[in-house]
This record gives sequence, structure tokens and C-alpha cells, in this order.
Amino acid sequence: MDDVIVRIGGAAGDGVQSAGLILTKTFSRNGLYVSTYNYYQSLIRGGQGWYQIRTSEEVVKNQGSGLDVLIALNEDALNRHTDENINEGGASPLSGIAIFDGVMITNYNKNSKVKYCPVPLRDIALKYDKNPLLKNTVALGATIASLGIGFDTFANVIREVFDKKGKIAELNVNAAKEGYDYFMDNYSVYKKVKTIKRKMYASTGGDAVGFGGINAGMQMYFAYPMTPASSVMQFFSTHAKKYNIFVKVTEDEISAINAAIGANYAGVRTMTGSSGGGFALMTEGVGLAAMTEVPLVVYEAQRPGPSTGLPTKTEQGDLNQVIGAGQGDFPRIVLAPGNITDAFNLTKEAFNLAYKYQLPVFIMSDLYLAEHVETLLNIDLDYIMDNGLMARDNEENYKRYEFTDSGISKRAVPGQKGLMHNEDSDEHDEYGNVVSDQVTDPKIRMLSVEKRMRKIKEYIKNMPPTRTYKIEEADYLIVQWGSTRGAVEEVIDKLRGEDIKIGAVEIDHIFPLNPDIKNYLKNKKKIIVVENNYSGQLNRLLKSEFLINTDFIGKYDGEAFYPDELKNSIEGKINEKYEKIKIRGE
Amino acid sequence: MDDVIVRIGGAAGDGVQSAGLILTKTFSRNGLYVSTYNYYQSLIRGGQGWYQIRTSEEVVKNQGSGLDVLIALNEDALNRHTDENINEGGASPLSGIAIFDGVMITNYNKNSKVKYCPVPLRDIALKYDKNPLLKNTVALGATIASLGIGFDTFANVIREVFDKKGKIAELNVNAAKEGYDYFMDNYSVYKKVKTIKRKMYASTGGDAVGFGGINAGMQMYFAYPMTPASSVMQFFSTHAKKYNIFVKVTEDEISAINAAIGANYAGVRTMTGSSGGGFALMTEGVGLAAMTEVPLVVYEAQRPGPSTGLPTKTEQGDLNQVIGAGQGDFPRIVLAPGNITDAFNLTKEAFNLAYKYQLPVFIMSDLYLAEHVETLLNIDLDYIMDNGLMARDNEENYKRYEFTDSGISKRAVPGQKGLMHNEDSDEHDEYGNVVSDQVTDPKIRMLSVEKRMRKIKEYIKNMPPTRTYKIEEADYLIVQWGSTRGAVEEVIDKLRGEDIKIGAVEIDHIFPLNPDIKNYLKNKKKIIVVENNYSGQLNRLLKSEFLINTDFIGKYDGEAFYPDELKNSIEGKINEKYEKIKIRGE
Amino acid sequence: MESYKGKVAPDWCPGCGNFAQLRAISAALAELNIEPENAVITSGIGCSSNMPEFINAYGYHGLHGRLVPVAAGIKWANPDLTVIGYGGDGDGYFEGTQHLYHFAKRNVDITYMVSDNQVFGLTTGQASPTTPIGRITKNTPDGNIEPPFNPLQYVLTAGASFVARGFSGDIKTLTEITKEAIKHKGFSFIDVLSPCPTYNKFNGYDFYRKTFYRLEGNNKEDFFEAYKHASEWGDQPHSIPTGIFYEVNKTRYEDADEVLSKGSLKKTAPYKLTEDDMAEFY
Amino acid sequence: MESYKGKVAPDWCPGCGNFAQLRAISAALAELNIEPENAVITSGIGCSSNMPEFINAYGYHGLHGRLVPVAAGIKWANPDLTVIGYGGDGDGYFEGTQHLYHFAKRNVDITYMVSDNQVFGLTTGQASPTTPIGRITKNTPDGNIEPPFNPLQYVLTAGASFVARGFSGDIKTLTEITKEAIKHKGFSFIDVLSPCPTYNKFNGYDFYRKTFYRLEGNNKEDFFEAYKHASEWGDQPHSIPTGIFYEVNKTRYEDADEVLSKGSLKKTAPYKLTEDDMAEFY
Ligand SMILES: Cc1ncc(C[n+]2csc(CCOP(=O)(O)OP(=O)(O)O)c2C)c(N)n1
Ligand SMILES: Cc1ncc(C[n+]2csc(CCOP(=O)(O)OP(=O)(O)O)c2C)c(N)n1
Ligand code: SF4
Ligand code: SF4
Ligand SMILES: [Mg+2]
Ligand SMILES: [Mg+2]
Repeated sequence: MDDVIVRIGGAAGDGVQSAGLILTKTFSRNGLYVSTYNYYQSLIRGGQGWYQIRTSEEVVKNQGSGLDVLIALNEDALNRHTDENINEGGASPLSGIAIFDGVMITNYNKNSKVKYCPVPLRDIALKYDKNPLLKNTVALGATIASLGIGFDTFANVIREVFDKKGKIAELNVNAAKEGYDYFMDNYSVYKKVKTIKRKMYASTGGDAVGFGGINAGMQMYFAYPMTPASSVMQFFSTHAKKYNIFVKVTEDEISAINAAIGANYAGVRTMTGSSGGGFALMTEGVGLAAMTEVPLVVYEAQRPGPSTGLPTKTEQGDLNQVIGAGQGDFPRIVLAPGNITDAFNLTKEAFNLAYKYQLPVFIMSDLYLAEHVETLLNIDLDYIMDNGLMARDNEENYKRYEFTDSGISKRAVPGQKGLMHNEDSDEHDEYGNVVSDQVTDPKIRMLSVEKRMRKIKEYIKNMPPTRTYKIEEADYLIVQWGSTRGAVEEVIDKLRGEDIKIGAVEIDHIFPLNPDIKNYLKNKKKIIVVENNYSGQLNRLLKSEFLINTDFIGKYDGEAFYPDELKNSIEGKINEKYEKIKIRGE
Repeated sequence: MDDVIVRIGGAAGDGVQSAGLILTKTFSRNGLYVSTYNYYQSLIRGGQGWYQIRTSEEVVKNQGSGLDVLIALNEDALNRHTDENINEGGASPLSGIAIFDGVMITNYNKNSKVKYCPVPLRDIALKYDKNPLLKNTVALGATIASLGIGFDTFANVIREVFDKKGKIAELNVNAAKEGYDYFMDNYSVYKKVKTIKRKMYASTGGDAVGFGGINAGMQMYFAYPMTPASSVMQFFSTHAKKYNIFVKVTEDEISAINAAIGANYAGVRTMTGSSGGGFALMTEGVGLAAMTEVPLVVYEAQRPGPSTGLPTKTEQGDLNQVIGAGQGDFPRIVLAPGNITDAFNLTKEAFNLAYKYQLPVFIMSDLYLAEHVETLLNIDLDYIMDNGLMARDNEENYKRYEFTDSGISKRAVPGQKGLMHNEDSDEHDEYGNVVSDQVTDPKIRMLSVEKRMRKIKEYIKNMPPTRTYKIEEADYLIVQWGSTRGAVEEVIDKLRGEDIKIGAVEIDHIFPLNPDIKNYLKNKKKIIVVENNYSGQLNRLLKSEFLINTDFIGKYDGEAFYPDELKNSIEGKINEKYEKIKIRGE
Repeated sequence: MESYKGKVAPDWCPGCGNFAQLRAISAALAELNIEPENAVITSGIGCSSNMPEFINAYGYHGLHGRLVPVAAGIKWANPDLTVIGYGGDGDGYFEGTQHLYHFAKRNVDITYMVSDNQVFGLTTGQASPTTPIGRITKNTPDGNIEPPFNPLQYVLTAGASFVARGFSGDIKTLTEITKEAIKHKGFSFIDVLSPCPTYNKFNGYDFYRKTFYRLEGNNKEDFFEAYKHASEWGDQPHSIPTGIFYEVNKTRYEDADEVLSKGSLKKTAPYKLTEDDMAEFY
Repeated sequence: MESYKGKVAPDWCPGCGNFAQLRAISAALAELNIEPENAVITSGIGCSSNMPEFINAYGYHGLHGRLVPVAAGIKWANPDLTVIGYGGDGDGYFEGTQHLYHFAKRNVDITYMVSDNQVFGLTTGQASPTTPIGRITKNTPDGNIEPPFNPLQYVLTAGASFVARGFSGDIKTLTEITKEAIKHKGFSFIDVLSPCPTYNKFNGYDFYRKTFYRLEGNNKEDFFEAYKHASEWGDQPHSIPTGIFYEVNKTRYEDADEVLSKGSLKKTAPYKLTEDDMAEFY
């Protein structure tokens, strides 16, 4: 693929991320696909972080391996990203040009693969303003020049980003222009990027979930802030007025999920969300929704655990927690979008599933998926709200929990005439009356359990077919879930290019697993499960469901997979010889 | 087995349970083994409940199928328990004698398998006192007579039970004697019970866990009441002074687990506990203990879920929740005692495991195990407290989380000189300093995850061998966990008697699973997993770990397995023909 | 009142205070002419919390300690409903401590009544947050040492706009208070002295009949007067005040919020996205 | 004070109020001659809660909102330790609401200091429980509408026996207050007006230097005087009192409890069971 990767490195508070966003927007406005990566610490100031943007005229599915242009905002960044033994969780060292302030940074480690392009960033910036962040704009100008991209679209993006600040915008445009010109005057275009006239939409996974929620008719959101779930809350907070959404930060996550249950019970589509630690506090509420059969959508954005863990890093370590949330056996549906477009689509699906089957539905995301920016594909704003079976007013002998074949019973919401009934966290009969209030009836208990569980059987019958990638005649099969999809697909493309028959099963409906998966598991030389965690949580599910031997590739350093790193691991597994454990219970 | 089963039926508030306890004690004092069953509702008064006692000179492992003597305290009870289509979750109808108040209950359904032995309970009782509960004592006297047991031991038990009440005790003894004599005069001994001169100890599972805790050097207990976990709290509350235990009911379960973590961190063995719903609230704290490597023992007593479910009934539905508790991957150990003796022993083991490996250890019980009474076997009060590796005062360059081969690092508790350090819920380095405070180090993160996980590898190396039952040359294998053990063993005994080669693997160290289990899975005609739940939570674990086909027998009506019921199900599985799903990833 | 009678008969012990609250709530709703379909009773877990089953209205019997956020979620979704939360002292003052405070502070327009029997009833007699010092209970065999929780001062400090205390032995006043609480626009709180003859032998009808009195002529807008009345307690006649301690007009959360104040979300169609709304992703 | 200097340098933003609290706590411990090995600092999650890493003592950096029960667990296990809890306003007044109240009520002998910056710092600027009405924050783009939490009145109502307020810009007084709090036998609470120059541009050093004043000559045993002082707030000079509002002698939970009052459990060998103890199972 013809792509370009740009990385901006600096300390927290240096404006790394806003510079990155301007660049991302500029690429997008030039009709290019983008995918970004944000490496940062749980720090307000200081430390070392960076932001990477990959862009191409073809679909870009991940942050990419390799590095073409580095903007180093301090010496540490310059040394760090030009070091062959770079220790940033799989990111590549620079093999391209470095743009940095040659006046300020003079004493750095030289690397032969790097073309050093110093630009007097600070000197240029100071001509316009004392704001130390202005030098970033100068560097961005130089970067745009190095890629042979026209200045005008870029200038418009700057104006837009600074628009609230009036003349500051022009200041920035002029400084950028001088950076642009300086590069043109002193160096030549490093890698020409072809721009295209077409409309591209790019968003973060958090915004996509938020937008999906609005599209699905969501009207209320309850939460308590927690990275990386907060970006969804933030989307709703800033769009509350526009989309008429009631957003409430409650005193804790327990309150949030209970309020969300109350609101859905009363008939208004409502979501709640948190990250792993806050979600742990919600788990009792999950069982409540399941028992009372109140539709509920919960957004669970993962970060590395256990406990507080790494608040600004990524991992897929919460699947066990989500599947195990709440005591007892009960039906639940877990969705795990594989990219940002999927995050939008599955959020829409989540609401209809929750309302159709009257159970808790989870959207599992992770910090990488929630916070990076990617071009949206196939966005369809059409949506039919399916609120599932509802009782008619004054319906006779109304049974809220009628034992039906599908397990689904008609809902009734407060305000409906003649349908007054009780919804109970205690085990209850078809009417909602508590089983153990007078004489416990073991039979009714059994029937109630089965009734609830039948909904999952019904759901499985109606599940969309499992998503696959280049599965044709594959000898080797990758199984992945969630945000590793982009890296996996790229590795498959490359290996197919090397004549290795490999394909993937991409699980975005992760619990319960679709039985159709077993069709793809047959006659494989190897099944390799790829997860961004240590223990292989999907792997365990797959094994228990399909009794298969698998290989496992895990990553648990807090970063997402990089395609080259993953390719190495997969090649390693393909070439590995090993004894398979053979135990059969036959 | 030569045994007798007695059942007392009545409403809540009728004194069913206290009558049952007197009988249980009487059998135990006569040198007999006992095992009881309590069927009741979440009600203070009314409803219908009953208490069953099975006794024998041989070891009694469960409540038993069959029913020899029924004490019916009201008409409903008489009809209910003599009905062939009895609906009490697997309990057998009466095939023996019924003792009831023939004056009060006259109009009842007759059953030919029942020998009706009316006794004027109320009339006799009224001669002594107006207390309506006195008639129960009369009925007990008649029961003792019907079993041909001497009156004296029984009289002593009555005196003991009523001892605080002085002359009330004598009153009861006299009324009992009249019941005894009435039976002797009017009927003959129904089934002669042989008594033996030997000392027997009997306790509930809750008391056994409490006693085990004391034996393990536990000094503090934090909890918030919840059935069926409260019995352990109750044991500690009533024994606080005697054993110098500090017991605190906190404002909620979150507080309880965090206080327990603080106390263990400070170096005092402390436990916390709850049932499923309260435990859900503790799950965030579980991850905290794991991350900071503070030893922690958590008692989790299951009842049927989801949500409030059936508060006074039994189920094994929380395994997923315990295994999934807390976000992220981290080591934990889950124990699941198979009977009351085991509950005592495993509680002792739990503390040493928690302290040796510095991680959360769970003792999973259930309402049946926690609340029924059984004769204790092999109680050994010897115990060596193993607090694991501790740093010496003023040790140089002390690393709280040193990366060792075993994954275990030396602990230091506040008050120790020169070992000041930080324990952190954020990911940290060997010293306990936060990884992302300045520059996140993906390498250290990986090493830390691996360090914690190595503790589980070390534990697995040191696990006791898996417990088995009559495994020799078994064609059929039952796999069970927790409180179903007694029923499973009895069924195996019976089937072996019928020349069916069947045995069991009894899993009381349930997570992680002992790899030695695979040795028992080979060459079986069928592997049948028996669980007191709907979905087969252990079954899923087994499949993922050993990739075996299994059959599953579940029970989820709120009651424990009865041996005959279970035997039927197992025979059904043995005779069943079916297509096995064959998918292999080879 | 008959129209509010549920199909399930209450299963409380004879003499339980909850019977009185059941009557008071049913009577108040009936007298205020609220249709059963527009009333929602939501509860926690405890003997008291079994209430919704026994009333012919919409009932939501949720988790121990969590009825307040459920009630608020319902009210915010559909302001046309009359939402009444009902639970125990363990439920509200232990497990639910934080919710009570913050939702009272927010002044959400719900009515919250606590059956305060100074004991954990359903779990068979442990000390509750309002159990007096020295009291012997199931889990305090040598007497409780934890200072009791003062519910009225708690919600007053939180900023509740309606604060009252009732007594199960005085159904008439309790009904009146309940009616006022439901009519009040904002967070209405009623702590009810509710005998538990089974597990609390000390504070029964006799005790309260002797000690309680009805607040009269108190200035309901005087915070400190209310706060001081709330500290009165004792075993002598005229020791324990009941009635409305405090009632003020205060902005409801629903009125302060830009979205909620525009009208019922239940009645408002969700926003329909168009291509134009995607501009921000461009 | 040097002996309390941790090995990790604080990573707060320049000008952050937490630096002052770090100095005050270190100085107080040093001046009271408490050995670093006998001091435990336990915290929640937030910028403020990073504190333990920066002090050379035992540090336990736990969960958001849960430092109070951890602190009590430590103190109850080993009463010879000086236990200080330190966290943010979000941590203590939202997520940890219930623990603060009940442990203050129990009068456990710990010191709890809250860095009250009226904002969620670490999660980058959302409204906190003490954010004033109208304030624009990250998640309240049109201004906060939730009435602020009054920490001092909250703990006073709970029954805390030592209630104070400090200001990061007045380290000397803050240190004195901290010393008194540590010396006080019982639950000591200090709310600290702590600037967050990054996310709270309104209540910085300048604002408080103008508005704060030191309480002098107040009757520290007068509950209502303290309660009323706690309601003072404003943007005019002499609007915001600091200092010790309330201090009384009150039984500590540890003294009332039969087991704890017998002596340190840490120093007491656990009970050794004998065959005799099995009698009850017979
Ligand atoms: C999370 C959780 N913790 C504990 C329980 C157990 N529980 C049920 S009711 C109850 C207390 C009941 O006391 P109260 O709230 O005062 O109600 P009452 O029965 O006295 O009316 C408790 C602790 C529970 N159901 N859920
Ligand atoms: C259970 C849980 N919920 C949410 C969070 C996310 N979180 C971390 S810090 C914080 C708030 C910080 O605000 P505050 O307590 O005032 O501390 P400050 O940073 O202002 O010092 C939140 C919500 C968390 N870590 N855990
Ligand atoms: S135990 Fe007490 S509160 Fe519960 S129903 Fe009986 S009397 Fe009422
Ligand atoms: S964000 Fe605020 S509270 Fe946090 S370190 Fe910076 S100044 Fe301090
Ligand atoms: Mg109560
Ligand atoms: Mg704060």
C-alpha cells in the first residue's frame, strides 16, 4: 500500500495531540484515508508522548509500521524515535525525515537511516507570537511541504481549528506558511502524497459510538467519568443541546446503571458506560436488568488492568469480566466492534437487540478504538427503531413475563393503561409476582430460568453471519475480536501476497458465539487466536465452544498491535513445530 | 445404606427448624452420622417449609431420597408430603409413618403407602403450657419412640436447648415424654435405629468456614449481611469475644472488601464475604488486591440468581462471576469445598495460599452447603501459619515487587523499619513506583504482568492432587464441584453396586484447574459434568482447558440434588445415544 | 383506595409497621386522584421493599440500596409519572447512603419514604444504621456500639426541600404527610417510625405512642429549627417529633436542566440524524 | 521533613495546590516526630491521590473513592500506626460519599485530608461535587446546574470529632491544622482549598488569597457555630473561613469495641483452637 506515516513527538502539554489532529484533518480534507495512534501517559504535563498519523488514498486500517516523517518537539523525542531499539510498544523507528528545531536541538544522536531537516521553528514562530505552541504550526507547515501537499486546504483547517480565536487563526496560517516555504526552500519533497477530490468522514471510536447512539434514538446517558469511556460521555455532553440528549454524571457508576435501568424501564432509550473499574461496580445492576428484562445498553471501554492499571493505554482484558458480570446464569449479548465504522453500526444494533430481547447488551471497546481517529466507511443513517413486543393498553390478563416459545414477552411501560404489574429482582412468575412470597415453587423457577434463556437461543437463530476476511481456501486461520481487526487484515494481505493461504474470522458478536464459526474452523493447519491481552480470553471461549486446539498470540504491553510486529508473530506460529495435546472425552 | 429420613413440615414461624435441630442433635449424641436439609422461603412468617434429617451409623453424605417419618405440623404439610406428585424440588413423598395432630387435622388426603399415626399433640402440650411450639416437642417425643431410640439422650438435648429457660426445659421434657409414651402405647416402633457410644461433631458449612478461619489465625472479619453468607458473619459475631475476633458490619460490601484489604496489608489475617449480589460490588476490590499483591480471602456463598433471585435457595451459579471478577488478567485462586469438613479444611488452606502467593483466594460455598448440618469427618486443629516471604527490617534496596522466578516477592508491612514503599493500583515497577508517572515503559508493563502470572504457574506446580472417587477402571466419569459431592458419591456407590463402572473427579480447587485432571479424562465412554446450575459453568472451564466432549446434568430449581433424582439423570445420560460434534483445529 | 389494592396479599408479620405505610400510600394516591397507571412504586430489598407487589400500580422492585437512582431515572424519562421510592433503613441509610444524599441535593421530584424499623428485618435481625447504641441484636450480642444515623439531619444537610417523619401508629397523619410529599415539587423525604414486632422488641407501637408528638406551628422554612427538631429523641412523652419538619420551594433539577425543562423525553421523538450532522466528522 | 521526602518527584502541574499539601503533611509528620515507618499514607485515584509515591512512608494507593475503608482497616489492624488518607473532591465526595459519612460517624482514629480543587483533575476537567453552580467545565458546556456539596456540613452532621479547612496558599496554617488533626484522637477531617491552575481557572491562589480568612476565637465545641461557619462562602474578602471549625472529645470506635480496646491485633497472637472448642459442634 502506498501510504505515509507521520509522527509528532513531545511532552504532555506540548500540544502534540492538537497538532496531530490538524494534520489528520488536512489529510482527510484532501480526500485521503487516515488512521491515527496516540501514545500518552496519565499525566497532565511532562513525560513523553507522541501522535502518529497514517494516510493513503486507499483504505487505511491501522496506525501502520514504518515511519516516514517525524516532527520532534524536543530532543528526547528526536533521539527516542530515531533509535533502532525504540521501546514504544511496537512502533517503528524513523526511516525517513526528521523535522525539528535545529536551533534549539543541536546535540542529538545521529542515525544513518534518517534525513535530518532542521527548521528554525521557534525563531519563525516568535516573529508572530509568544505562544510556545505556535512552533508546532510552523512544523506542520514544513511537514505539509515535505509531502508535496498544497497549502490551501491545510490553511483552511487551521482557520477552522482556531476559528473561535479570530486573528490567532491568521497568525497561525502565516507562521505555517513560513514553515512550509522554509522547507521548500531548503529541502525537497520527501514523499509525494496524491490528493483526491472527495468527501471523507473521520472520527474517533468514542464519537462513533455517540453518533450511533443518537442514530439509534438514544435520549439519555448516565455515567461517571473514566478513561477511556469518557470520550462517549464527552460527545453526548457537548452535543446535548443539539440532539436533545439528557446527560447526567451521577455520584458513582452504581447510580448510573440503576438510573439507566429506571429510564429504559420507563420507555426512553438510555445508555450507560464506563471502563473496567467503573464497570465492576455496575455488575450487580447488569443482573437486575437481566432479571427484570429491562432493555439496557452498556458501553464498556477497556484499558490495561488489573485495577487502575494503565489508564491511558489499551488492552482487551475485560471480556471475562463482562461475560461473568452478575451472579447466576442469565442471557446477555456482547458486541465488540472491530473498527470505528463498526462502532457506529454496532451501537445502533445494540439498542435494537436490547429492546427486542429485553436484556443487557454490551458494546466493548478499548482505549485504542475509542480514542484514535479513522476514516468512516459506509455510514448509513437510516434506522428503524425496533422496540420489540409491546402490550396493548388494557390488554386482558396481561402477563409481563409470559412463558413464550421465543422467551420474549410483551413489555408494558408505566403510563400505559390497565397494564399495571410488578417487575422484580426476585425470581417471579409470569405476572411478575415473587415466587417465594408464599410457597416457593421449584417448577416455576425452572420455567422462568428457561424462559429467559430461550431468548438467547432465539437471538442465535437470528444472528448475522460471522464476518470473515479472505477465508477462501485458507490453510491458516486467524481468529480476532475487536480493535485488532485492522492489523490482522493487513498482515493477511501481506501474507497472501507471499502466497500463504491465510484468512480470518472476525468476531464482533462475541458472546454468545455464533455457531456458524465452526464451519470456518475445519481443515485448518493452524488456528491462531490474536488478542490484545495476556491470557487469551476469546481463546478460552472458542476452545470451550468448539473444542479446538489453537495457537495464541497475545500482546499486553499497553499498546495496540503494529502490523509488522504481528506479521512476525504469525509467521513464527506458522513455522513452529509442536506437540499437540490430545485429550478426547470419547 | 441403613438409614432413616425424618422430615418436619410446617409454616415459617412454626418452629420447624428448631425442632429439626433438636432431632439432629439427638441423633448425633447417639453416635450417629447426620445430614440435614432445610427448605424454606424468604419469609418471616407463613408459607410452607420443612426440615429433613437423615441419619445412619455409616457416613451420611446428603439429605437422601426417600422419607420414613413425617412430622406434619399442619394439614397442608401432611397433604404435601404424602402426595406422590410432590413438587418440592426432588424430595421424595412419604413412604412410612406420618405423625400429626389427629385432633386438629382430620380431613386429609389418604395415601396407601403411608401409615398414619395421629397423636393429640396440642392436647398433650396444653397440659403443660400454652406456648403453641410445645406441641412440636410432643411430636419429637413420638418420633424418637417410633425409631426405638432411648429417651434419656433426647431429654438431655431438650434440657440443653432450653437451658437458659430453666423450668421451661423440664416442661418440654415432660411433654416430650408423654408424646413418646403415647406413641409407644398406640403404635409400634416403625424402624429401629441402632445407636452407638461415640463422640460425633456436626456443624453447618457456615460454622465450619468460621471455625476454619479461627484455626487459620484470622483476626478480623468485614462484611455486610447477605443470605447465605451471613451465617459465617454470625459465627464470628457470636464468637468475637471468645476468639478475640474483630467483626465489623460496614455500610456496604465495597467498604468491607476495602477495609479487609487495608487490614491484610497491615499484616493481620482478615476475611470478607458475601453472596453473589454483594460480591458483585466487591469485584473492583478483587482487582485491587491482585494488583497490589495484598493477600485476601473472600467467602462467596451462592444462591440462585440472577439478581436477588431466590434468597433462601441454593445454586452454583456464580463461578463465572468469581472467575471474571475484576477487569484485566490477573492471578486468583478459587476453592470450592465439597462438604462441610472440606469447608473447614479449605478455609485453612485459603489463608495460607493467599499469604504465600499474595493474591485473592475465594472460598465458594452455596446456601445448601452453608446452612445444612452434617457430621464433621477428620477434623485436625493443627495448623502452621505460613505468611510467605517477608522482607527483613532495613533490608537494602528493597523491592516490594521484585521480578523473581516464582513471581513471589517479599512483603513488608507498615511498622517495619527501613522498608517504606508504595503499593499501587496503577501498574508499577519492582519498587512499586507507577510505570506511567514519567514515561510509560511498555517493557516493564509486560514484565509486571508476567511476574504476577508466574505466581499461578508456581501454585499449579504445588497444587494437591485432584480428589477422585472410585475412579478405578471407570468407563464413565462424573465431574463435579462443590456441594454436589455427597449426592454424586452416593449415586456412584449405587451404580457400582449395579456393576456400572463409574467414578468421579471431585474438583475443590476449581480455578485454575489442576492439569492432572487430564489423566482421569482418558478413555472414558462418557464424561458427565454435574452442576447445580443451568449453563454448566465448570463444564465450560473443563472444555476450554481439556478440549473434551462432555454430557451435562444441571439442576436450577433452587434445590440441591437428591441422590435418586441424580441417579435417574445419570442413567439417562449413560443410555443416551447421540451424535458427537467433531470439530478439531488440527 | 380500593383501586390501589394489589393482587398479592402482603406477607409481612402480623403487627408489622409496613401495613400502615401500604395504607397511607394507597390512600394518598387515591385521594390525590392519581390513576394507578401513572404511579410507579420502586423499592430496594428488605421486608419493606416488598411493597410494590401489594399495590395496584406500576412496581419496580430493584436492588438493595439502589431505589433512588432508579426512581430518578424513571422520573427524568417521564415527568408525568408520580414516582414513589419505598425501602428500609438498611437499604437507604447503609447501602444507599450516597444516592440519598446526592439526589436529595439535586432536588429531583420524587417522593422517598423509608420504613425505619431500626433493624435489618429481612435478613433476620441484624443492627441497622438507626439501631441505638447498646441495643442487642443478632450481630451485636454485647450491644451495638455504632452511633445511629440521623436521617432527617442527613437529608436536611443534603438540601432536600421536603423533610418529614411519620409513624405507622398514626396512619391519618402519615397519609396527610404522604399527600403533601407527593404534591411537593422537588425531593420529598419521609422517615417513618415503623415497628418490627419480630426483631425490634423495644421500639414498638407502645413505645412510640408514648414518646411521639406531632409538630405543630413549626416554621417549616426555618432550616435550623428543623435541624434542631431532628435531634430530638428519647423515651419520655413528647420526645420524638413527627410531621413535616421542613418544606421550601427550590429549583428542581428537571427545571434547571436545559433538555429536561423542554418537556417529557418520553413524549418527544428522538432526534433524527441527517447527512448534515456528519459535518463535524469531515 | 527531609526524612519524608520520597524517591519519586511529584508530577503535578506547576502551581498545583497538591505541592502545598505534600509539604504540610511531611512537615507535620516530621514535627510530630513520627518515624516514616510508622506512617501510612493511603489514597484514592485522582491527581491528588498520587501523593503516597512522593512521601517516604508506607503508601497505599488504592481505588477511586475507597481510601477511607482502607485507612480504617489499617488502623484497626495496627493502632500504633499514624494513618493519613489523602484524595480528591471527586474521590471523597462523589465515589466515596458513603464511606466518609459512616467512618466519620464511627469516629475511627484516622486523619483524612481532601484536596478540594472543585474539579476532576486527572480525568481532565469535568465538574466535581464541589463545582459551583454555573461553572463551565468540560462536561458542563452550558454551566453546572448541580448544587455543590458542602463537605464541612456533611462531616459535621455525620459526627466527625475534628473538622477543619485549610488553604494551599497558607502552608503554615495548613501544617498546624494537619498537626492538630494527627494529634486528635478520633476522625479528623480537613478539606483543603487547593488550586488547580490547569482546569479551574476561577478558584486559584488569587481568588482565595482575597477571600479566605482564618477563624479565630471560635468556640470549637459549639456544633452550630461550626455548622454556620461552614455555610460561609463568597467572592468578597473575609468570605471563606479556614482553620479548625470543630473539635470535641468523643469515644473512638476502637475504644468502644470490646476486642479492639483490648490492644493491637497486630501485636496479639491469634487464638489457638483446642479440642475443647469443638464442644459446640457436639
Ligand atoms: C447488595 C446486597 N447486599 C445485601 C443484601 C441482603 N439484604 C437483603 S435485605 C437487607 C437488609 C434489610 O434491612 P432494611 O433495609 O432495614 O429493610 P427491612 O427488612 O428492615 O424492611 C439486606 C442486608 C442484598 N440483598 N443485596
Ligand atoms: C471506579 C472509578 N471510577 C472512575 C475513575 C476515573 N477517575 C479517575 S480520577 C477521577 C476523578 C478525579 O477527581 P478528584 O477525585 O477530584 O481528584 P483530582 O484529580 O481533582 O485531584 C476519576 C473519575 C476511576 N479511576 N475509578
Ligand atoms: S420481620 Fe419485622 S419488618 Fe419484617 S415483616 Fe416481620 S415485622 Fe415487618
Ligand atoms: S490537573 Fe490540576 S489538580 Fe491535577 S496536577 Fe494539574 S493542577 Fe494539579
Ligand atoms: Mg429495617
Ligand atoms: Mg478534584
